[in-house]
Amino acid sequence: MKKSVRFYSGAELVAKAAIDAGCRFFGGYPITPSSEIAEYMSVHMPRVGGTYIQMEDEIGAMGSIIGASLTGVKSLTATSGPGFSLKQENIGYAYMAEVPCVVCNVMRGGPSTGLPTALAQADIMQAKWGTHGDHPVIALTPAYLEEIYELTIKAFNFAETYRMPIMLLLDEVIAHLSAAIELPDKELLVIKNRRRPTVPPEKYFPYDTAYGDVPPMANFFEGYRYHVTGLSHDKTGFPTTDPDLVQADQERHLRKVKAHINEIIDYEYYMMKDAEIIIFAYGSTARAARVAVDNARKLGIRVGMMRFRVIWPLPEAEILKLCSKAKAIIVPEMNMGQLSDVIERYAADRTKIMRINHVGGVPIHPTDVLNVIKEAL
Amino acid sequence: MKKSVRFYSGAELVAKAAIDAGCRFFGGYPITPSSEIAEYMSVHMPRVGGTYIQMEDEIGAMGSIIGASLTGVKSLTATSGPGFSLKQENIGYAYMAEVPCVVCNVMRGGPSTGLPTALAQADIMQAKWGTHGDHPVIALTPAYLEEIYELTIKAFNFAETYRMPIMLLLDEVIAHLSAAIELPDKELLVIKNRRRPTVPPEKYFPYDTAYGDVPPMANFFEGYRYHVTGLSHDKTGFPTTDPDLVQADQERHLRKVKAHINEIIDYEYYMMKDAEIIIFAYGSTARAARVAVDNARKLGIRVGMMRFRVIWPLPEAEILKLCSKAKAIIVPEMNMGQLSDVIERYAADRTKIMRINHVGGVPIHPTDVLNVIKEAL
Amino acid sequence: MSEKINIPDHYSKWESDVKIGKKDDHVTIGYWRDGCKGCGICVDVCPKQVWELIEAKDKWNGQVVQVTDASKCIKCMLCEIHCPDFCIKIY
Amino acid sequence: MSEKINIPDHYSKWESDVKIGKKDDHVTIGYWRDGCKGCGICVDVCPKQVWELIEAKDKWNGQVVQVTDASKCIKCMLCEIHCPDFCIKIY
Amino acid sequence: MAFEYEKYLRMDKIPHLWCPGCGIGVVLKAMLRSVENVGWEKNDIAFVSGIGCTSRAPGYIDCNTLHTTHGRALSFATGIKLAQPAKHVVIFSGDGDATAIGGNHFIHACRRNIDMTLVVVNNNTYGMTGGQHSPTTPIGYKASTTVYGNIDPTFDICLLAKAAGASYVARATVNKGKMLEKYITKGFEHKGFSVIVATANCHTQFGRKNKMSDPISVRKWIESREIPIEKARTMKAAELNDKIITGEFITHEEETTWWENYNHPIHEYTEAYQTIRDKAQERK
Amino acid sequence: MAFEYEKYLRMDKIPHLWCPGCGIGVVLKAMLRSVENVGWEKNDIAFVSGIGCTSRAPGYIDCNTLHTTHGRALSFATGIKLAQPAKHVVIFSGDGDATAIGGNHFIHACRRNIDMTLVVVNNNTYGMTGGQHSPTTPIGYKASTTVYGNIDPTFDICLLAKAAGASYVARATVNKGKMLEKYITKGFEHKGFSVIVATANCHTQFGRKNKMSDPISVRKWIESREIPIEKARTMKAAELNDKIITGEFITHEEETTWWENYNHPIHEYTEAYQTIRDKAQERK
Amino acid sequence: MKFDHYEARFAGVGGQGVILAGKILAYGMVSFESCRAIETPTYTAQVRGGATKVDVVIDKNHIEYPRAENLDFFLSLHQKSFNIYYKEIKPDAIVVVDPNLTPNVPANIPQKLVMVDLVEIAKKQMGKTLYAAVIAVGLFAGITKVIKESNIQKAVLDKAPKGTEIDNLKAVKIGIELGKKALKSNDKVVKLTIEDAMLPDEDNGK
Amino acid sequence: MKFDHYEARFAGVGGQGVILAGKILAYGMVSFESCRAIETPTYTAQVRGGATKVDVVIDKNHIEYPRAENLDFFLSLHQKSFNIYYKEIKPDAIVVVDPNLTPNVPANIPQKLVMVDLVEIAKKQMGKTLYAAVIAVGLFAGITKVIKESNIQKAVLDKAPKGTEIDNLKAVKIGIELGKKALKSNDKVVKLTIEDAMLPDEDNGK
Ligand SMILES: Cc1ncc(C[n+]2csc(CCOP(=O)(O)OP(=O)(O)O)c2C)c(N)n1
Ligand SMILES: Cc1ncc(C[n+]2csc(CCOP(=O)(O)OP(=O)(O)O)c2C)c(N)n1
Ligand code: SF4
Ligand code: SF4
Ligand code: SF4
Ligand code: SF4
Ligand code: SF4
Ligand code: SF4
Ligand SMILES: [Mg+2]
Ligand SMILES: [Mg+2]
Repeated sequence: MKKSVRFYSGAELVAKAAIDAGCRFFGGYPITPSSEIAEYMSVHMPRVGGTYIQMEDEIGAMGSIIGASLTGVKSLTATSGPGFSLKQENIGYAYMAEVPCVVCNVMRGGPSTGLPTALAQADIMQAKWGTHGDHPVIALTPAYLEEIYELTIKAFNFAETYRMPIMLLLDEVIAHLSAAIELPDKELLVIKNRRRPTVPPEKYFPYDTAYGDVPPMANFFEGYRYHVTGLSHDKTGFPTTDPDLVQADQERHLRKVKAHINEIIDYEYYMMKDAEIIIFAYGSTARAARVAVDNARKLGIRVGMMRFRVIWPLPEAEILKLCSKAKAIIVPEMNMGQLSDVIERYAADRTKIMRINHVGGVPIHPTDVLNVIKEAL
Repeated sequence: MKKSVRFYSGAELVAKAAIDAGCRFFGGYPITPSSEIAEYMSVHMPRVGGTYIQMEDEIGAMGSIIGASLTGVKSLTATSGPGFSLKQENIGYAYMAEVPCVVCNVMRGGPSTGLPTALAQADIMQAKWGTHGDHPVIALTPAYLEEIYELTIKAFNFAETYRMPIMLLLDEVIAHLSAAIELPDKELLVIKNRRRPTVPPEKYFPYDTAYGDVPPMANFFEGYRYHVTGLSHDKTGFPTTDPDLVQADQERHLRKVKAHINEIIDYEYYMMKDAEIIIFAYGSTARAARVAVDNARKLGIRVGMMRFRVIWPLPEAEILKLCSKAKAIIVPEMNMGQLSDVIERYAADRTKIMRINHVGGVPIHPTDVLNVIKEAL
Repeated sequence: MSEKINIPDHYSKWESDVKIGKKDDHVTIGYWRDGCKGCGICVDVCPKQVWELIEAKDKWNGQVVQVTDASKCIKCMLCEIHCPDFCIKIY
Repeated sequence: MSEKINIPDHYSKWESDVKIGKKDDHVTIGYWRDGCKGCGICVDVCPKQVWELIEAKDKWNGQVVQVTDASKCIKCMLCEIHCPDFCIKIY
Repeated sequence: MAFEYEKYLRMDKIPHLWCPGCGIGVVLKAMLRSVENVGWEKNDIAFVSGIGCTSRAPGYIDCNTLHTTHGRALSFATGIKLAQPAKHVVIFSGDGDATAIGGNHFIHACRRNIDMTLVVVNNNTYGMTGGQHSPTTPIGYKASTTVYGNIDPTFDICLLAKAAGASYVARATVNKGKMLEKYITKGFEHKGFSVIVATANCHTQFGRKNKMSDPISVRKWIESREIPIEKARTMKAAELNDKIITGEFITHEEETTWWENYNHPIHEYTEAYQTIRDKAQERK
Repeated sequence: MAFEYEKYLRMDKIPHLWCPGCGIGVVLKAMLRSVENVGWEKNDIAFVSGIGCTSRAPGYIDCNTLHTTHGRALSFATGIKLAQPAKHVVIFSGDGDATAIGGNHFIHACRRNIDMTLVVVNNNTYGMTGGQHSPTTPIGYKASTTVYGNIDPTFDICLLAKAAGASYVARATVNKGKMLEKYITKGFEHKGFSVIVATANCHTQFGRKNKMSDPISVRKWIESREIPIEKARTMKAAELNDKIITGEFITHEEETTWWENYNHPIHEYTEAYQTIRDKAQERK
Repeated sequence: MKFDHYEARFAGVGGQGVILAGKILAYGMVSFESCRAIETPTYTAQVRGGATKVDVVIDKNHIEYPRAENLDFFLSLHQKSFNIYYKEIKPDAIVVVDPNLTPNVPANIPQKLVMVDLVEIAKKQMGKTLYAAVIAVGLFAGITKVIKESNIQKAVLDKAPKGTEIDNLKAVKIGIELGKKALKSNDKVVKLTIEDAMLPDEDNGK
Repeated sequence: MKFDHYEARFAGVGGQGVILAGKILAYGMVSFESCRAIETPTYTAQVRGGATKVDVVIDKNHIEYPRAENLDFFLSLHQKSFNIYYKEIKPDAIVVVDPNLTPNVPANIPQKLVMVDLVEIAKKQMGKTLYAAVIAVGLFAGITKVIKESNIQKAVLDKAPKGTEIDNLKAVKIGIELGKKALKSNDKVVKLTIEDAMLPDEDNGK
């Protein structure tokens, strides 16, 4: 039936899911391979009464979405490597001021201008540590088109639930891939919105921990005239240098994610029950790995995969457990070993870790993984 | 004797050491608590025939030092958290184009504007992962005024030896501390300079691996008319998308540090021979830890410290060894546990790890460390 | 702008009947000593030398201001407008 | 600028004696077919219709140019200056 | 009669952190009077700033206030205004914040002509970080980074704003609080992007390094350089290098020649964007 | 007679990657002829660019060439020139590179008046990334991000450069290769910061989206909008909104009124800095 | 044709529109052949004249690995793209090139080679070289039978910009006929020229 | 005085110049007393009027922990800085305040408390409140004897900007005398006023 078929590219799905999640502001600056998201938004935002703005640079784009979100409008920006680097200062501001928003990075070959049109997963660690200072991090790494839609919605939900910027990391293949997919019924989507104050303005504090680690958020222009700053602040939102308050606040920030880690971590086990060899993977490389697992299983090899839909925070306890029992660990990545480095420390002398690292733009092929599986035996 | 006494602040020593290392270009943008370095340079650079320029922002400052270095002039920039975030894109460029330079970050309380005048060690991980894509990293963390001088010289030497930007991480105490110190005899300083081409221009390739992992570098205007780009490039310096070349080049980049790790890693053992409890520390917190070790020893506690003068790369093998034998590990840091996270993965279920994390600007005091030592027993 | 006199309690007050141009008028000068940083701008801008700097041991720069003679005031508002610290109110 | 004719070998050449204004002159038109992308700018800018577009199966956009009649050239240099691809030399 | 600043201030934050006599307070006051003049509701105003002494101002104002990152205030403000075009957005920025690190957002905000008002407090220095030279520190003057005398040429922020496309541009100094109020009020009333430059004294940093360590002497120094724009227009460029030209640089109330003002603004941005929404929704 | 571009080109990189008929090639050629005109040694020249189609140019030139990050070319160039004041530094930049993301470095380079030359190829679009609208895409025109017609007002890059302090500013279009050469040559000869804007056709991105998919039609479109500055000066702003004003905007060969040019340049920067070095060394 | 999994690659240089060919095919397979299909384009920095390609992976079931790995069909409109993207091709695949723009095809390639003057045909028959890509997709249908003739026509129509439907339909039909001719031939190397590019019916003889 | 380790803190608000006091003292100890000394300032955002302090840690040997932890001497020129920085002070330390600017000192502090109208003295005797910091450093020498009178004078001279040497010398001398007076008194709370701030010799009676 023609009407039910709709082709979507990954980039389009980010934009579409954002709109379905209630996003009504997009501030961007073009960069390959993320520009398609901006282009889609420039067409569709005005259709839904929202706003698309092309800012003068990525710094401005990041600033603009924070501003828009403060007024209660869910906001998105999208970029790639160099632009992601430029956004870091203002991303830090969003963490500090606890402004919900979603930052999509369609990763390309780095460092620097690198391989602008090539597939990579090179900004995994930057998504966690790119801005100065400590802060919580949630970063999602979809692998399938359907999952782009699902996880983009989830990214907005996380942003609203935890009052923080959320990193949505696509690799170029996933963003540029097109296929016909079926989207979930819009009526059935679970859309979260920031918790609103229940008290009158006189009683409102923008960072009031009386309500838990995620304080209710008033929007600008709604009568709650409060102050927002990137300086360390107390519950009133005004700067403080009181060491105890600052310490407590930073601990609370990290706790927003740590205390809800079970609601946030998101991974999939594939053929793991009896697996001796374990693959850790995410994004498009996980799809190659999955084929490799299938093929290896056909050869009778007991291999399984743990695939991260959310790469930060990692389910560290599970990883440690797996490292302790696995005969070998394989981590295929389109970078020089960013997740591998993390996992290797758990593996240390417990088990051997084998890396597959492509950075030349050539995707990791199922046989690349299969070969390493065989080596691991 | 009056003449032999000279007070220096940490900030001044960075500037002075840079000049003594041959630095003749400083491009900066003021930011607390690093501005003193710029101010010193604005006075002293013209005295030695060099150049001080205050750029329009940190991005420009980073660009300017890369440009200057390409002409053969050793270059420095200095900044703090927010400025360090802004510099990340161009820092990535320097890695990619292999331009020697030194980036000093006088760390302050983050994230975002945070605590601008407060002591912190919050950008340790950012120094490694702040820019997009993979790249090698060398980051130094002096703890004493004398060491600031020594390690700043070393930073320039590393930059020239490995053709890459070097991160010099000071914490605010160290930068603002003043004391009278004796500087090493200038004649005795070991100053390294970039390896120059030995072939005539027609035979020169700017990224020629025939000479090892660190290709000789011609300076602009010396007759070697070559091309420099942040795109992935081949040995001629021109863009390539050949996956094998790109892969090989990225591997070479990481190898510049990995293969010389023994010349680069730099740490100090203190009271480690019979230590059961081991402290890992760097920067000013290591000084508190050292006092704590002394005091604990007086109580008969077998505690020792491993202090990192170079924080990246870490001596990972040694750390693993220590984690395997230690009864407990203590990591005091002026952040939420950035080094601790790394070490914790080694420690995992081998030994317990105890963290001391101050982020409110209050320094970690020897008794803070001592208390944890006692707990660890 | 409120026309009625509404000087907060913590303001000192000087009142006087004054003649401004040809018109009889009344002036109330309010001054908030705690807020005053003794910068002296009011003294400088006042065309009628209504303000003067005086010693104040409790201020780190050792000075504040006071009104010499409210009746000299012509209500030009210059002092009120140029005090950077919200310390002067002229009615 | 070199005065002597120095057209690289891979250039096709058209030569002709021409009259420019009142002066007798000689023109050599050089053209580098491999470099030409068939954009047609030379055809457009030439005031004398010296250039024409022709079919070229081996170019992805199917066209290149050629000189119709070198003797019409007035050496105005417009084609040389505006060819974006270094394909034309007029002597 | 006396103005009730209390109505607009967060009185628990007063006295403010500025030095005795700092010019920023004078500008803040002119701005608050302008809010009263145009009669905006406090709930409907967002005051946005970057980082710097000047940028601390929003903290004192009882509105929706946003203290952003250094130089980036205009980009946050752009997001706010585009998301809520019916509300009022005012940006308060220092010379460094607005024209050094923030220069790009500055020229693009001027270009876009979004209905917001930017007030730049130009104190010729980076006050907050210790008096380094800014893009407006005059040639020859001292700063903590120009001990041999500054050689960096300066911006005329007003001319830059005009060339970039701002549709209302004016300058006054802290010596003339009433004039400041008038221009800021006109800026608020103006439909489009307005820039008001307030030349102010930072005696603590700029003054002290240039033998003017008290507020009065910097205020007098400013006064001695003021030239009304009507007079300046007839003067030679070289005569005006060390002058502060005050007045309205562009108002868009009258027709201009291209040379005076190429960037004749086509439309206010948020209104134009509404036409895009209408178009997009028609086509849907 | 025919110009020997081969002398300045890296012939193994030719044909270049630009589309058939792309205007950038025409500008590059004018620039190479200008190098010959001023007689600079190839070893003494650095060509610096950012990212974009335009910014690929240095790769073709047999000099010291530097392809930096998007928008930042001028800052790298500043480092080069200050470190080696005796050498020649030329920056080649697109409209997006120079005035969108690079706008801040642009205005500050103009302000500093360092003896360098910036050539901006203005093709009214982001060519390389697929034709999104740039700060010079005319109102009403289509781009991949303005399918309903662009509403963003544009910069006049020349007026902006002038207001920011550049001391030589001119514009020509790719329809007039000789005029481009003349201005670039004058820019090279000029002591101070010079900006030459070259209006160029990007038919592939800008043209195609606006019913001009071949080079000739965009070239003709440009031609139809060209107005010489002498004429423009006398015209009303509103009449010139969709025009391309060509000619010299400022030369500093004659005295100007403030209104024409406030930023009368005080000195060339590297020379002024040498006086600072001299002073500093005296005092030592 | 019967298949469970099929992979096709259309390669060329920027400006030839090969990406569109991939889009049309993938769309057609999904919309009218109840297959799954994904389409992944590859770009390079050069906007016009730079090597580019699109891979279409077709499967009766879920497609896990999102890249082509064993091509059944490879078409190249340019030597540049042939050089870079002639890889991962099954020995029994079909290779199609425009011999004018891809003059250097190694003599010993194992696959069946179809040489068609696609660009010339597009220019002469359609007036625009851009139609080469649509002709190519028609040729694909004609020679591989992976998609029904009627279905590829429907796909082209759905994807054609408003106002260009008739021309696009014509182009795809030309392609189909070329494909059928190539299929008929049992030669390892088949050459087709403008002579072969006549529509069988109404347009015939034009 | 005999000591191995000594810690002093000068606190005030921005603009009072207390940082300079720390610099002078540290410099003097190192230059003329063959001690080691480090000096660490603390700033806040408020340029004028914000709490600020400088710690001077003095030791006969190497100083490992670079912060003050057990203050032997604490001086505050302002209530703000007293409130924030009155901590880490030994019970037997000396506390000095300007009572006009630091009116609220808890009655029960264990330390010896010296109340001196430092700012008033500076203003009246020196013409500028800024000299309060130099007077303070003199007072430190006079009361603690940690540094010799002659040495603190040398230190002040070396650190004084050109042209201000005479005034600075006068200020430090005033301070020394004040310090000596305070030292003489055995009261737990000593009050010194402008009356006490006369120089013993030439300036006396002025
Ligand atoms: C990214 C970044 N760079 C630098 C700084 C440091 N900084 C804070 S305020 C300031 C300059 C302030 O000058 P101005 O904007 O003129 O404001 P003023 O203090 O003079 O009012 C600087 C450089 C910063 N906070 N962030
Ligand atoms: C930081 C960063 N942001 C965005 C990009 C993507 N990008 C590359 S070129 C370009 C714009 C090119 O436009 P212009 O400068 O006008 O050059 P043109 O291609 O038109 O010659 C953009 C946005 C990038 N490379 N880096
Ligand atoms: S209102 Fe005018 S006259 Fe009256 S006190 Fe103030 S400045 Fe003086
Ligand atoms: S202007 Fe205000 S703060 Fe200054 S002295 Fe007068 S009243 Fe006090
Ligand atoms: S030189 Fe002039 S006349 Fe001759 S071919 Fe070229 S454009 Fe035509
Ligand atoms: S202008 Fe040059 S590239 Fe274009 S058709 Fe003529 S010769 Fe060929
Ligand atoms: S430092 Fe300057 S700008 Fe800042 S508050 Fe003081 S006087 Fe004002
Ligand atoms: S896309 Fe435009 S600017 Fe880029 S090469 Fe093609 S025509 Fe030139
Ligand atoms: Mg300022
Ligand atoms: Mg462009």
